[in-house]
Amino acid sequence: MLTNRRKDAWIAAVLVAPFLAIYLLVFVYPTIQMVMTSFTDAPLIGDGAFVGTENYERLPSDPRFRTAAWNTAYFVALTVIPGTIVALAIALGVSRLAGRMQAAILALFFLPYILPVSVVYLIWDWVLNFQFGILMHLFDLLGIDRVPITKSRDWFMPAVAVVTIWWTSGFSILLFLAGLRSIPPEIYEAAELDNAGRWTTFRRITWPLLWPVTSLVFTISLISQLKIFDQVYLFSQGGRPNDNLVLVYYIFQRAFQQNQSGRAAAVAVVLFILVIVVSVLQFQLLRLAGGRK
Amino acid sequence: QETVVWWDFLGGGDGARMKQLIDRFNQEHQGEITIDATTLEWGMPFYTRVQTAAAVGEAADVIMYHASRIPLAVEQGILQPLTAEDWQAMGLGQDDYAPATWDAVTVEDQQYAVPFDTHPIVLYFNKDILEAAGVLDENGLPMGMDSREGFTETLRALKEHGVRFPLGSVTADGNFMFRTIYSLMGQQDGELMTDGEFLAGDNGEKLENALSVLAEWTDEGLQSTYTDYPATVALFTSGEAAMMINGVWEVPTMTDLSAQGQLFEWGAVELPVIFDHPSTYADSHAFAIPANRGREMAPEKRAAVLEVISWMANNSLFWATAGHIPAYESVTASAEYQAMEPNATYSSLTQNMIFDPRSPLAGISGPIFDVMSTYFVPTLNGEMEPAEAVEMIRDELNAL
Amino acid sequence: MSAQTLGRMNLGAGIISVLTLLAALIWAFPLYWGVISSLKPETEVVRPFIELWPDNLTFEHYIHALTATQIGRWYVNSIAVAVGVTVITIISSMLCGYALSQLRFPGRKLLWWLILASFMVPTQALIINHFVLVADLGLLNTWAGIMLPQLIHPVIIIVYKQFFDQVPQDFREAAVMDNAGEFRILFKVYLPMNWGVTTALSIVCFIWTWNAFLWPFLSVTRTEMMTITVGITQVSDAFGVYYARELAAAVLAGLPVALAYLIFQRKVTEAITLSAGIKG
Amino acid sequence: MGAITLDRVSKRFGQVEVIRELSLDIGAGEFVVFLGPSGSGKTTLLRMIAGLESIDAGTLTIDGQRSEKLAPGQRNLAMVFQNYALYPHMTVAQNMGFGLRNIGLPASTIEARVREAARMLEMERLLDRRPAALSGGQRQRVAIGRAIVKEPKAFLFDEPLSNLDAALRVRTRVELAELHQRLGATMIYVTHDQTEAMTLADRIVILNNCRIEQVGSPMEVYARPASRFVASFIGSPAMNFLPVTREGEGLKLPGGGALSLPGAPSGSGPWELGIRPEELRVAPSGPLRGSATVIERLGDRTLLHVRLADGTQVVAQDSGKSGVKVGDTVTLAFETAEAHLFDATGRAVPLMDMAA
Amino acid sequence: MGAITLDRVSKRFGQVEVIRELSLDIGAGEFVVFLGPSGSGKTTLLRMIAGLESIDAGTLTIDGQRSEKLAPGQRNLAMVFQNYALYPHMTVAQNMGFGLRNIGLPASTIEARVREAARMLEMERLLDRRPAALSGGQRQRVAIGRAIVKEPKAFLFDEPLSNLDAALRVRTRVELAELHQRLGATMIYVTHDQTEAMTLADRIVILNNCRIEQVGSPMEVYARPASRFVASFIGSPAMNFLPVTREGEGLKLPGGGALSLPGAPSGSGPWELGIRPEELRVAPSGPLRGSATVIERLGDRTLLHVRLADGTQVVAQDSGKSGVKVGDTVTLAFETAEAHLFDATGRAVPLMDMAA
Ligand SMILES: Nc1ncnc2c1ncn2[C@@H]1O[C@H](COP(=O)(O)OP(=O)(O)OP(=O)(O)O)[C@@H](O)[C@H]1O
Ligand SMILES: Nc1ncnc2c1ncn2[C@@H]1O[C@H](COP(=O)(O)OP(=O)(O)OP(=O)(O)O)[C@@H](O)[C@H]1O
Ligand SMILES: [Mg+2]
Ligand SMILES: [Mg+2]
Repeated sequence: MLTNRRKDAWIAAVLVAPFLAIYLLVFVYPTIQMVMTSFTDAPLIGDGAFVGTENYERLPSDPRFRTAAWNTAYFVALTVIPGTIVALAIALGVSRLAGRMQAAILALFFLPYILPVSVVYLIWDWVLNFQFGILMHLFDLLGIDRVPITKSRDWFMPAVAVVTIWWTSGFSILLFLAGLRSIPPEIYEAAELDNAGRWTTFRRITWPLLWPVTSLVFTISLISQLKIFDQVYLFSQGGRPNDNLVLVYYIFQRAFQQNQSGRAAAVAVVLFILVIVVSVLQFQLLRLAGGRK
Repeated sequence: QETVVWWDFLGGGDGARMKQLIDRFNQEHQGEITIDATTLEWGMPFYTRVQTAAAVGEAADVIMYHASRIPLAVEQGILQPLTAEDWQAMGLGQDDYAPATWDAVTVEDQQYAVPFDTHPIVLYFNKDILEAAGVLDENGLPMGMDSREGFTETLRALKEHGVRFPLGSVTADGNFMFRTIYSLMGQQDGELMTDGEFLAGDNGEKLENALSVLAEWTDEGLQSTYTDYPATVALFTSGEAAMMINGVWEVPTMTDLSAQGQLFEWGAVELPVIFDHPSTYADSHAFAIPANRGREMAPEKRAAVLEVISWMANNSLFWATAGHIPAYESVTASAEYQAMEPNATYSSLTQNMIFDPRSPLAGISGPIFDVMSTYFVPTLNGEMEPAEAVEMIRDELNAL
Repeated sequence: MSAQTLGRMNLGAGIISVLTLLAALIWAFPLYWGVISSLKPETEVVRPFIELWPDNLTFEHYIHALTATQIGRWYVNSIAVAVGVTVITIISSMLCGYALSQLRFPGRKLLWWLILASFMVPTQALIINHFVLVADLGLLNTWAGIMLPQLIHPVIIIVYKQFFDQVPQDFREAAVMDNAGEFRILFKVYLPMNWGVTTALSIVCFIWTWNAFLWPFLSVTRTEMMTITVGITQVSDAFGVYYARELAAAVLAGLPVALAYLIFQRKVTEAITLSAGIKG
Repeated sequence: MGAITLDRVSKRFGQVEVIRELSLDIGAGEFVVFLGPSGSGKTTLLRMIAGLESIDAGTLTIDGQRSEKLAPGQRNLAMVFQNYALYPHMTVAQNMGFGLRNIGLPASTIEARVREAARMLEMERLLDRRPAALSGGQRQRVAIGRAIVKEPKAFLFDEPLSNLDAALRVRTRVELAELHQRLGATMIYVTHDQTEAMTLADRIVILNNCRIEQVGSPMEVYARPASRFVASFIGSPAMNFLPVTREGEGLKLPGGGALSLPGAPSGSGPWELGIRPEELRVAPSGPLRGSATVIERLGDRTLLHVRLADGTQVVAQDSGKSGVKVGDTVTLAFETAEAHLFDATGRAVPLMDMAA
Repeated sequence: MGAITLDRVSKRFGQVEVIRELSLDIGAGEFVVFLGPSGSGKTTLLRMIAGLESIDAGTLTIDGQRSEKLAPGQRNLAMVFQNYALYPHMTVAQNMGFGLRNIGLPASTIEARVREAARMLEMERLLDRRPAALSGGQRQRVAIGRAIVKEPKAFLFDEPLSNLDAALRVRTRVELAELHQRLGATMIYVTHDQTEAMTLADRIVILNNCRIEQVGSPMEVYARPASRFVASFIGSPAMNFLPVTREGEGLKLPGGGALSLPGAPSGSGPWELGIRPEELRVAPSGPLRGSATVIERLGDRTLLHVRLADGTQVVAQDSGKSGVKVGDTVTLAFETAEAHLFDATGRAVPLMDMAA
């Protein structure tokens, strides 16, 4: 196309400017600041003295940091793979339905995803309430002992994980459904004519063709669960042993409760790098795994 | 016309009383001063918010503060000291307060807040049930209030009588249980901090004793487990729990329900003596003026704030209907106050009150409080051995 | 494979459908339970039975939440912030996406990579410096302050770029032959050609912002400036110790987005799939 | 092998009955083409035979076996889909072997059959490729290969050429015809392209509105269309239709001309007279007269678009060297034997062909 | 109005020079078709004229004005795109008026011109519809209408019919021809369909590999192709090519036959002899002999695929009623005057047409 490069560049500059300004202010600048803060002993507001890499050196021997890292990993393990499986199963079920029925059922599964986390918390806190929660009434009916689900140490993280899966699956379900819909129906008809049974069809047709979506869902949930904070924070109201301590929570405590931004920033940098490394790595891994199939 | 922005954390029945007080103040000061009040989530959320807000100059003009937390606040530079002129302007002074109360707001000879009340915890009981179970004595008080064995017997009797929870405890909330446990430590003269060391000597054992009693009750099914604050109140008021350990601030809830005819006969007494002698943990609500970073307070505003505090002190008799014990002695000395029920029933405990250690590490949601309450929930609900909990607590406290 | 008739296959499919339906009902039950509980009188809420329908339906908790608390004010805050973020994000992303898609300019590749890379970055790690930044700008406790760090959604740019990429080049050329300049092409041809994309992106952007918790929770220290998602869990005078009131507030907080979703269901699903299509 | 009989089969989608009591016999080894416009039910019929759509009433017999209740896989038919429906994640060999694996044939048999089919279709080099790495024509061949290895009772094709470009379509058409001659298998082929139908079919089944309009060999349907629909659908450029009424012993033509036709059918019409363009020639005298509006030179022949006096447009075919120019007045003649007459309902009316 | 001259224009994409010193004169009011296979540069050339691609060297003159540096909007040409590029959010009227609004014409003028164009194209009823509510043919007309209202110096079409189905394509082709007659405007039309080119063009420009192979009227390129490429590209079914060598005074044909040809060109070949299928007829005796492998009956004519003794395949055209069956041995004859001879480079070699 006949274009005038200089004029294009000017127009582009005007078009890109608003975003770029926000991007620099809200993203690039704070990132640089974060790294710089992590080398100081700054409080939340105000400057601190340069302390070199001290904040980083303390991390390996900081039991709370270790707990936070461990709990984060635990939470990721509890949510990512189970969440992916749950979403896939639901999507497979929903994809068999048609028309309005499908839309309605999908809406039921998806609705939690669009709710604010605080609403999710209030609802589940009520459902799981040890005295009045409906789940406990159900346990009573079934003759199971009541379990103080969000209050006990063993159940806390799994409970938050279940709520998280319930809350976020809608998104993965949609992606899986889109993936399933993009498999042409003729492929299934061809398989039917090829005498493939239900299981063969799933294993040899659906699963391999869905692999790109599966790995996408996996990646997205891995990245987002590494950044877990909201649910854990809300469910820990009332004080908890360290079983609630995840990385972002730890950053929050150090910076906002203990007024130690320097130390918090060091953890933030670690988290920052962790998320990037993990997402890049696993994206590559999944691609390899998919490619070999 | 001044607007005084006010933050507190009064959520329950006392919150409603405070609203009435504020409304009255606003009415009496129409055209001069308006209080613009909000109530934030109690505990860590409240203090985190105050702390960050003050750091960026966004805190309220006057805030309610736990006296126990004042040393920490002073260290963080969150509060403005009250000058002699301030006291004068308010018409209040050292003489108006009990020495312990005065000390609680003083750090290095400098006052940082105006005490408003002291608020211990008490034992609420359901007279109807206790009577039916035969554990109500001739004075209409629960039996077995003088020993561990005695009180446990009372609980067992209630259990046998078919009561679901003889004792309602806020076992799901370590923050709350700090009060009960600290009280029980006090009954053994236990101390948290001695010469900068935590749980030194036999103090650890005393903490363990305190935890054991409660854990034992849980084991025997005498106490509600994993119960959060509203559930505890609901269990008691619905008759599922025969007794309840809770703050005096729940008194208005009971009186209100009684007034509506929706409640049984009830009473409140000082905590039972489980160990050596009576002792009850108490803290004090006080009014403080935040040191808003980078924001100078105008003299007019300060005058208005002082007027608010002073007015509140002078009208704290009404606050007593919220269960609390007013800090202003001319109020507690009044005949009206002396006649109030059920306050009179537990007024004896004022002599047995103990406060937090005076340290920046102490106080509601302070580091000590935080560490300890963290381990209470698993211990009180049978997930963790008291000895183990004491061990963890000692380690973590000493790492602070 | 064993003998299998059409009829038996249909039966199998039917069982799966019924199971799916059951699963959906169980899945959505907590929502139902939350709503129903908020419609019961407080005394009924704590009754130790499963009661799927209230004996006495009451709206008292809603009335309380709406009249006796600041929830109205939080609504205004939430709406202002969500609308503000949506408008600014959509406009800036649209312009940027258009430039990336249709214009050749120095630094285009670099910018594109930056945007793609910022996907992976956890904004949660930046909370400290966002707080400092917003405090320095004096924007804490203002709508602008709540909005500022939320103004970046690289996904939206990417979706826009892809959308513009997909518009057949012919339209652009037809417009050029028709003497239209760059801005006319964008605003008169490309955008109106498919408002659907903009609507869908606006709706999800609105929902995301409405639902945001961490940043509004940190950046607002005054109750009257809170968004509703933060307010209902951070301010206690609102509800006291009443379960049903809390649930009523929760329902009120979730209602706008839930309604938005139910009305624009197709758009929302479209936008979600759009926004994910690129990450793979 | 592979005779297929449909006996009064019906099909409904929800409330709508789409196919109603349709019967059809297909002989073993026959190449039958379903031809019809879009929405005429060709695909539906084919899928009913394949088992991909259920048959609501009536019977389907394949090779003497009642089959309407059998699962698709059990009917032992092979289908080639319009977009081929190759499994994108499998190699060509895996694609072809998938159906055989599912019925548990030993690997060596599968291998042998796949090789054999690949040899026959000259695509041995492609066996290890994925479909994405194939051209349209190659994919088409893989799809046919996948059908061949199953050694099915019949092959079903649903517009298998419609995704190919024009040149390839012609080439593949010829290959398909040769394949049919070689295999001698029953083939059912769906298309809406009349050239494909004419060139491939042993018999053409012409569908319209989900009903059979005519069944017959290509020349039959071309030369003796049973209805106006068949006549208009077959042949390119399409047959001209002229509204006619009786006049005395003959027919009155539009634009004033008349056709003496001693043995014209009884009744007074109105009818439509159908004449194919290739039967309309420029002649010194004739019953039709009009002016040429557009001249299309195709090289070997020339199409004359002629507007008759009353405005009716007709197309006539002239030789490649035609001298007619736009605006010229031309007279057109035709053999009455080659004309067709249709009544108001579109049914063909026999014209006495001894006349004229 | 609207003479267009390209003088030694060149175009490169990155490193690749695509068009090299190409010259072409298009007269005012002429209908010129660019014909060629995919990738032959038709679109590129058209877009260079339109201004959508820059011209790297050479000059473009439109109506006597040097235009290669003008912006597309300033050349006052109108283009009809392959998929019409109608703005989906505007009504038909808005679509047509958009270009006029952009140059700031008063609303009344726009309105008038749009009405006039709509009247001419018989789509006044459609003016308030959106493109989505139009059929393919109607969209096509709107696209043309959008071009007409601009009163351009020339119309440029890039395969405007390729998205229409076969029947509609034929109809629209005729409409386009009529429109050209009515407007008398210069039109440049790109297609790879030889039928379209033959039927529409005043002159055809045949492109291959981005070079001009031949420019001429339809009958010229059909009857006297300048190269083997042109010969093979024009005519359907395609011309048969037979490798021949000199033998005495004549030519030796594949399969053993010989062609006596007194005035055959000098040199010994090898050449290729080109004969169109329609010139090859079944005859009692003739120079070619082979067996029929596939018979394609098209109704009015029949295509015979014949394999000669040496394996060469040729296609011959017989009448619709041909009695030849697969496997029959047929003898084919042709008029030498209709045969073409091409040398090894593909250039046409004149055959003495007094011979034979
Ligand atoms: N799944 C379905 N639900 C409802 N109606 C259908 C369905 N499939 C086909 N039909 C209807 O059945 C009729 C026949 O459709 P079919 O697909 O068999 O036509 P076709 O001849 O194959 O057309 P095409 O040439 O467009 O492929 C049409 O009227 C169509 O609308
Ligand atoms: N933007 C471009 N960049 C590089 N090469 C191009 C570009 N556009 C076209 N070409 C090359 O120029 C040559 C001519 O392409 P053009 O599109 O003009 O062919 P065409 O005759 O229109 O083909 P078709 O019939 O497929 O439309 C081709 O070899 C093509 O690969
Ligand atoms: Mg079909
Ligand atoms: Mg092209």
